[in-house]
Amino acid sequence: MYSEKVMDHFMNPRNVGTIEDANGVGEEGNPSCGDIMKMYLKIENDIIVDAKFQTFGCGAAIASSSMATEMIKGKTLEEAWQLSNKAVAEALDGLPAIKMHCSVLAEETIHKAINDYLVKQGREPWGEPVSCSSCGHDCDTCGE
Amino acid sequence: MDHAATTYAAPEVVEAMLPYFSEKFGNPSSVYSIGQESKAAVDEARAKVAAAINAEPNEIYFTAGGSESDNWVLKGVAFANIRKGKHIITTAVEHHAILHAAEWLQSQGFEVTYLPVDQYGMVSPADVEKAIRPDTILISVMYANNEVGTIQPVAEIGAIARAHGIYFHTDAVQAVGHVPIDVKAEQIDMLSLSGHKFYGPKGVGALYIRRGVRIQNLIHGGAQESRHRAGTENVPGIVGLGAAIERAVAAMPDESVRLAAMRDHLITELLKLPASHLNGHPTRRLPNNVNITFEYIEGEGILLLLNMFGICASTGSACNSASLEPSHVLTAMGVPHEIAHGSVRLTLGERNTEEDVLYVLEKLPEIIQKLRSMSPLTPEELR
Amino acid sequence: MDHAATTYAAPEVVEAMLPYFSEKFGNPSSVYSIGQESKAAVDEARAKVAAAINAEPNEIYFTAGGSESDNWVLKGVAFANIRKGKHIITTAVEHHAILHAAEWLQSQGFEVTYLPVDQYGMVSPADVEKAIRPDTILISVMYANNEVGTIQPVAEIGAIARAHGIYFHTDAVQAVGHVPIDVKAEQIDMLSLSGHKFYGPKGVGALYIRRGVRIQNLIHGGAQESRHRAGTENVPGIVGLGAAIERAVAAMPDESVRLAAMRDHLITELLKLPASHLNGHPTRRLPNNVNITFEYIEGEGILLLLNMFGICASTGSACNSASLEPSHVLTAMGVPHEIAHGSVRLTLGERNTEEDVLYVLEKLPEIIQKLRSMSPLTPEELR
Ligand SMILES: Cc1ncc(COP(=O)(O)O)c(C=O)c1O
Ligand SMILES: Cc1ncc(COP(=O)(O)O)c(C=O)c1O
Ligand code: FES
Ligand code: FES
Repeated sequence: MYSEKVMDHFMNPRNVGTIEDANGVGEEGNPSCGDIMKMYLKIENDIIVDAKFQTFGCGAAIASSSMATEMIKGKTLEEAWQLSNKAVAEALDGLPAIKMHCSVLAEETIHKAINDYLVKQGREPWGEPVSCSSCGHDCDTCGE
Repeated sequence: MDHAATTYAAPEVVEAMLPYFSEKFGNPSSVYSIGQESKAAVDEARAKVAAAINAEPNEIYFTAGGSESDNWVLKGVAFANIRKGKHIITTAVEHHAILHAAEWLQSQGFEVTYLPVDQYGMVSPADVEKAIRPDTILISVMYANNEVGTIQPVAEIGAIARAHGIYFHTDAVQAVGHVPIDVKAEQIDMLSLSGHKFYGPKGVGALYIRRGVRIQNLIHGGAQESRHRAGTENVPGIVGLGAAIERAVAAMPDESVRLAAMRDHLITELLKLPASHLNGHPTRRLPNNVNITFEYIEGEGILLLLNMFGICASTGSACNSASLEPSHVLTAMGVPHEIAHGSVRLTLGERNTEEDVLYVLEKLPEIIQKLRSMSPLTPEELR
Repeated sequence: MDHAATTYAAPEVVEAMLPYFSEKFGNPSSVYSIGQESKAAVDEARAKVAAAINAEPNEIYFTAGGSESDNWVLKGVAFANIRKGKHIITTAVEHHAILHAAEWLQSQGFEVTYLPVDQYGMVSPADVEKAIRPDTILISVMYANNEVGTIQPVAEIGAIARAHGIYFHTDAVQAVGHVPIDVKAEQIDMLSLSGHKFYGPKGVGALYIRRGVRIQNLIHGGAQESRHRAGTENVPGIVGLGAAIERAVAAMPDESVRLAAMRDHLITELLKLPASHLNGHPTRRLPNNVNITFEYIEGEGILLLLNMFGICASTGSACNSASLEPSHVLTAMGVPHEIAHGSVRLTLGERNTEEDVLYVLEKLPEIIQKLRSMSPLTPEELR
């Protein structure tokens, strides 16, 4: 059910761990399936110079965290904010429909971490995180 | 090690089925020679199934599997006994075939009591008795749980049901062929079983209905199965079911001891890992079932990594893998959601050896460690 | 020559199934490698079934056969559309799987109109239209009759149903694999089929449900078949069904011509016998169906004697052989009871040759003559 890319990022996840002096930290959990994702960002001049994650979740959640942290490293905050769950899923050569929300979780966690950084800087946060239903599925009926 | 989900059909079972696909393909309900060969084969299978649970052959009806048998019982008894009442007693830890059929009956105006279980997944016979009302028409309690392996106090519940004149059904899909069952001694009125849980074919099962039970049909139509279950008989499947059940019952005395020893070896060693807990009853459990929760991590990750090493396992029930909800069984046993997510079920089978056990014991701790090191929930000392 | 009752499974069909009993035995609903092989095989079979009737793969649900499919449609549509109404239209000549499910629904407060047929067993589309009421939720008319082979005006009825916004189901158990079917062109919303009518395995069938149709489940439980039909998938059976339907559809253009020629040869010659009548439509009939009534004698005698010569046949439908009532189909066509009893159905199959036809034409007249000479009803000139 998982692509080779997903399995690769699940088996050999990139960027696992924490960053001691992270200046943007985000944590997001999906109560419907009890998974939790945490991201640590090191941001300099609004550019993400390092990103790490810890994830409690399924294979898709771990692979999404790994891919998402890879994709935002070296990006500006604006670019990282624009990274959609669909882009993460596509970079993983797709996710099963019932697992799309795991990529949503990665997008939300990045938004949380960026806002954490902005708030710590005394700046305005950039708005509400996307909701779980943004991928066009409803968590209860994703099996369809 | 996922034999509770499904098994292969044993080679001798397939062998027994083969002639009924081709030269002996007749319709057992037809009156002439080629049909009669099939009929004799179906009757022989019926006798084998009956013998396995101490029923009479004419109390065995073939179905397309455990789910059909379960649905048949709930809906068939409900609609047939509506004059007596509309109340059904079951448990919170049944298979979804029972639970969802019961929910459907609720949508039709029936009332269902879902009995709780204790921390080991056991139903209390006293709770069963307390739940009985004048309008109770059916008590359905599974024989053994498919996720945690807990064996219910079936005989006690059977005695209570009989004393109150209420029908008692047990979903024995996980138990048949694995533990001895005697429908007479245990006062069971109806029992569901399914071929692919004991090295028989998929898509064929049976329902035992004690003579005299009032039950309507689920599948109406032709006069097959003494007019109780319509549809051209799946002759090869039925023959395979008969061969498989006979074989499983013959092997049971030795095989259950062998499996239980491996089971206990796995449990003892895995519980030595920190923050791990056994799910299900410590002693009253299926000989092949190991179900352990590892805190701070999620079951699917464990399964994927086990799979990399060629080990099949499950988290919750395989039937549920399309759903993202934590196991209703663990939830009913009071296991918190986050912890329920980290459960792994290993179910042993006839081709497993002590070598396989040692291999799991080599790989699984590494996997747990790897996933815990990635999890935000893991306490520092366990990383 | 009783291929409408059941067929053997073709050797290449059994061949295709075999690996799924043993090495590829995984549970398609489980997420890991061995299960994925089964899943791919099930999906491939689904695509083949869909292609055979011009449906989409996700509109095909596997069942345990024609009877389950028929019961599912009637009960599933009835309970799901109760807010719209409780009226169902079907015909007097349906298979018992439809008729008895409909009767059960009547016991639950639904109303059923059983449309009459003409002397050829045909339903009139005008009658269908006249029977429609504001509370009609389902029209179920079989594609081809299992006893007399009459092919119903399905496309016309489909158009009427669609125009009135009413679901249209057809029991195509006898038609699939024998005549071309296009659910889109014929505006069919649901269609039942069964593997063992076209050289596939017994105990496996399918229901096509057009996307968007409101229908409840018949077998509740696990999330199999996109949550619409619970039960561990009968993977070997499903693979066999897929292989068989693909094979039947590929063979159809030539095979239906070949069979129809043999059919017509049989009919022409047998009607030369005195006091014999064709049952069913002279042209709109299944290419393999011959159904003839011989006055003054009783069908079972004919069957027994044919059987002596190694010829299988049926009188009425094999499903009914446990019942002693004259065929409800012939009765609905206006054939008087005494005469209905003397009907014989011969249904040709792929292994039959012109030689078999000649053999029947040699034996059957003798048999008729022998029985007539014993019958008190036979007029002097026919003895
Ligand atoms: C028209 C028709 N419908 C339904 C059925 C039932 O199919 P099955 O025996 O596969 O359940 C049959 C076959 O007996 C049939 O001929
Ligand atoms: C306890 C229990 N009941 C019912 C079933 C359903 O059986 P089947 O998949 O054969 O329909 C299963 C198996 O999944 C089971 O474990
Ligand atoms: S983390 Fe729960 S499904 Fe992916
Ligand atoms: S399942 Fe939650 S967003 Fe798709």
